[in-house]
Amino acid sequence: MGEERRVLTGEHFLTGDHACAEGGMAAGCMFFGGYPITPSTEIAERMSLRLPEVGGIFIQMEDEMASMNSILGAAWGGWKSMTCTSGPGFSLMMENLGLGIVLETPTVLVNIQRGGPSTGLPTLSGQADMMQAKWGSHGDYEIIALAPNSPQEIFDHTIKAFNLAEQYRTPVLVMSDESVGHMTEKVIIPPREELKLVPRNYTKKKPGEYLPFECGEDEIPEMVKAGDGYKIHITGLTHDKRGYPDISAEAQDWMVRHLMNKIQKNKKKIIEVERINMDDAEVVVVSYGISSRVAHRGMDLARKTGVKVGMLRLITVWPFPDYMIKELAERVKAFVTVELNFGQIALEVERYVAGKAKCYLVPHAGGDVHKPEDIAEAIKEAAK
Amino acid sequence: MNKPAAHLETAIVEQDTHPMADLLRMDRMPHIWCSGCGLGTGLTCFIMALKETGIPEDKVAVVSGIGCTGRVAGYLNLDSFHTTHGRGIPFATGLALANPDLRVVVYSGDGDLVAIGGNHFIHSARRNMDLMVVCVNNFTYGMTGGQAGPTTPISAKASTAPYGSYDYPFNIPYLAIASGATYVARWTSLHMRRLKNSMREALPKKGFRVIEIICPCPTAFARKNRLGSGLDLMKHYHDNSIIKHGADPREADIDMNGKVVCGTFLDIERPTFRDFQTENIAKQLGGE
Amino acid sequence: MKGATTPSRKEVRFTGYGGQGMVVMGLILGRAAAVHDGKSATMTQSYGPEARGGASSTQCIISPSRIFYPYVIEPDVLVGMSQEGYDKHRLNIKPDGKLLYDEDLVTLSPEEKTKNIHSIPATRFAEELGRKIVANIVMLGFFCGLTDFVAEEAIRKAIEESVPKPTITLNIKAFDKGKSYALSLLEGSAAKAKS
Amino acid sequence: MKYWRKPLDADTIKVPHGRIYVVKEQCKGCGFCVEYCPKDVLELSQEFNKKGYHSPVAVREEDCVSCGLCELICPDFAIYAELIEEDETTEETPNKTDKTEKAEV
Repeated sequence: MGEERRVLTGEHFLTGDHACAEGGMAAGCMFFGGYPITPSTEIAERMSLRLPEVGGIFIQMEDEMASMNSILGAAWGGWKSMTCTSGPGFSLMMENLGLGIVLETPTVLVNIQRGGPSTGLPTLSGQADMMQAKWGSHGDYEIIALAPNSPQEIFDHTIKAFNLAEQYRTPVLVMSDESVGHMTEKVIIPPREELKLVPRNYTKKKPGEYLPFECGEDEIPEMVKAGDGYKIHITGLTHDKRGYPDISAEAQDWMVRHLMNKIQKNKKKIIEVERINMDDAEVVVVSYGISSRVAHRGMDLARKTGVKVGMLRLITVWPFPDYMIKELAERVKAFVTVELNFGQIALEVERYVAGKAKCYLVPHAGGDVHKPEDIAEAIKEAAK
Repeated sequence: MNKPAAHLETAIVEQDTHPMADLLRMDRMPHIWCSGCGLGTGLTCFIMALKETGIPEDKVAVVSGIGCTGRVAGYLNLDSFHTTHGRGIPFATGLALANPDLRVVVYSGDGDLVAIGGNHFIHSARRNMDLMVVCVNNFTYGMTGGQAGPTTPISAKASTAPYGSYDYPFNIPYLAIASGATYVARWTSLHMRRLKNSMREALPKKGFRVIEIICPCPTAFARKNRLGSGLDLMKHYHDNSIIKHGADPREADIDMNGKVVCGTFLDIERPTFRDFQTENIAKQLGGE
Repeated sequence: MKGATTPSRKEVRFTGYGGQGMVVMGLILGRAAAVHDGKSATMTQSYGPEARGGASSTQCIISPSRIFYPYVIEPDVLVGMSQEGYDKHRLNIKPDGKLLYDEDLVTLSPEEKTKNIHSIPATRFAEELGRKIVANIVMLGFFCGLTDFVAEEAIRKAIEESVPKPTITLNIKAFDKGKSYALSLLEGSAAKAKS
Repeated sequence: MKYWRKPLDADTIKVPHGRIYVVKEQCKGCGFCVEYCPKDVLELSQEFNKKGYHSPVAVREEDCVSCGLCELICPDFAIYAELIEEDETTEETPNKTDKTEKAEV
């Protein structure tokens, strides 16, 4: 056993959850701290089997607060780390997602969304944590969140999430859903040498020269790990570039702007979308995750009746591709947002459409997916 | 109190000439702790103990939660992490597992470690995680003005217990031992040498080690309970602490007027979380 | 065999009780199509808190191209291994679709309108083979004999990869049993048509 | 505790001597060192430091045996004692000359 077991190159028939775990493995994850919760448990199960094969550590923590903290600790110990959760567990992770953001810690948090609020629908799908992902931890921050819609994508995007985490020194969310997590499809795991992995950006500076939150134009600070002689101090308090607490409005202004800028300034590099049938589209369906696959059929049904409809599938949900919506709003008639909630990303769409086109939402409380016919009806209504 | 001396011939020196200056972030001194607070005494003992062990400074990391004791991480010139309230132990768990060369010390207060972080404390003890936990117990939430905490003795007054605190406090050595810790000691801030020796003993050990420091909080706890100054509390410890190594931890409850049982309650070995990882799991994988 | 499969989207629903191996059937069929037959396949399942005894249903979509909508719209084949599953889903079969069922476990409705109906005593055959647990594989063999959605060799490979190693021979026997029973039925009906 | 007799080897044992250093601006005047110095060497000064605390002074420094207790008990890293080597007692302590005033012995 050893590193040769890390990447299981080949064609597999995997659930989204297992594909996610394999994505973590392929990305170089060495540490998983988690707490089982349906429907994300299979990720933890797979990691408990796989990590010891490469000398990594799986630890079942006592709760989700501990899980989130443990992966932050592991990252500062020098390992790539991840956790996964669902529903109430995501709420419990919010506190220390904030810590991860403020400490600018590269790590990956996967949320296999289920129906809520509260215990809600443990075994059934939902997409109602999308705003929580952006606003759920207290205070102002920017986050990167990806929304894969198939087991193959959850594999690919878990790797991508690790890469973005290293590139931008920040926690990255994979916001999938029960439908994708529990769906089984072909997953192609490429040969190890074809994987594009971003290594940790360790500083070349010497102890004494290095400041843990100092950064250049790109706003991305370099990383060190504990034990290398840098004697860093980092704190969840508002801090200066040295990492020392500085409880002043000025320090707060610098730190929060920096945290926001590092994502916002780089968003055109981060954001990824899929455009389907967009060449002649007069109506644009905006969707992500499982809903995008259901909406695809809705779009096909509407196209059969002659409606010129296309889809902007969000692969990156946060940062939100505001500039794409703004640009489309200048030339299309209407937007139809399809998601398993009562209007979360739909609000972002409306915000950037800013009255320049009609905006529709096809709401759904979760527990199932939309009826494609309902989506087709909404598209036809929007095309009028 | 001694009356002020008439002459001033003592050598007055710069702060960075202090023998512990190398392990302190002198650019952050003086610290925020109040006059008469015992936290600094415990930290002095820790620094001395660390020096005596000879463990390289680069291989020690300190993790704190928040609160007065949480500031320890920020004052030590080591790799140090000041996390969120109660979460020092799980953060340290990841840190220690990812980097086995590090000796990881969690240094935090009673509210942080056994109230909001109580679940982490008992589970980390259960796993016998390789962490040394220093729990400074001053019976209150000092930084925020003296609210009742998980160790506030019965009848003690607190800002959230103006009529006296009437829920049972934790007995930390008993809690730690029952949960699976392998080294458990308690000292007061007055037992500097013994505390330092305990820390020196515990630092190189494996497994989950807990050292409780009973510590005066003159500003919040003592004032609300009319217990006098920090010095008065030290005198109280002098008169009321009993050293009893190997004592039954059930006898170590602390109340407002009774004795404080100190000593090394437990010092045993049992396999740690990492031992199981490296031996049992590795064996199973190797056997395939 | 690859050339024998039809090039359009096919939908299959397996229904039964938890513990009968409905999920395994979906996994094997999907794996066979996706990994060994050059197609796309999506397998989804009903999730409930109970592992055994409750209703269990698996859906499998097989297509030569990328599958967007991952759920059954109208199945080409409904496989009924329980009365409850059959009752629940019997009205949702494509007009020219097939109904396959275990004749010891399912009694057809007097109003059953589906034209292509095939039954097999899958569970009894499995018991005769020594392990009731392989009833699902008997049924899969039966399915394979009556459809051309996925190449037979692909299914055999997928079985070998999906079942515990010591049970491969038994499972292949079970598959053969179902397959040959299907072929004998087809020959029987062909002979009947001739006479 | 008092010795009930003079130790037999008292003449051969050299009693160590210490010099006391105070980081005046770091002191918070808690009085721990004054109270617990086993040789009763210290008292609080009448002067205030910048934060308004009375820091300790060695009023009987000749009695200091450099036991280190003041350094250990001080919560503010504000006091320590250094052992004076026999041949050094009348000289200035090296490295300290630029920053310290010489203590009166």
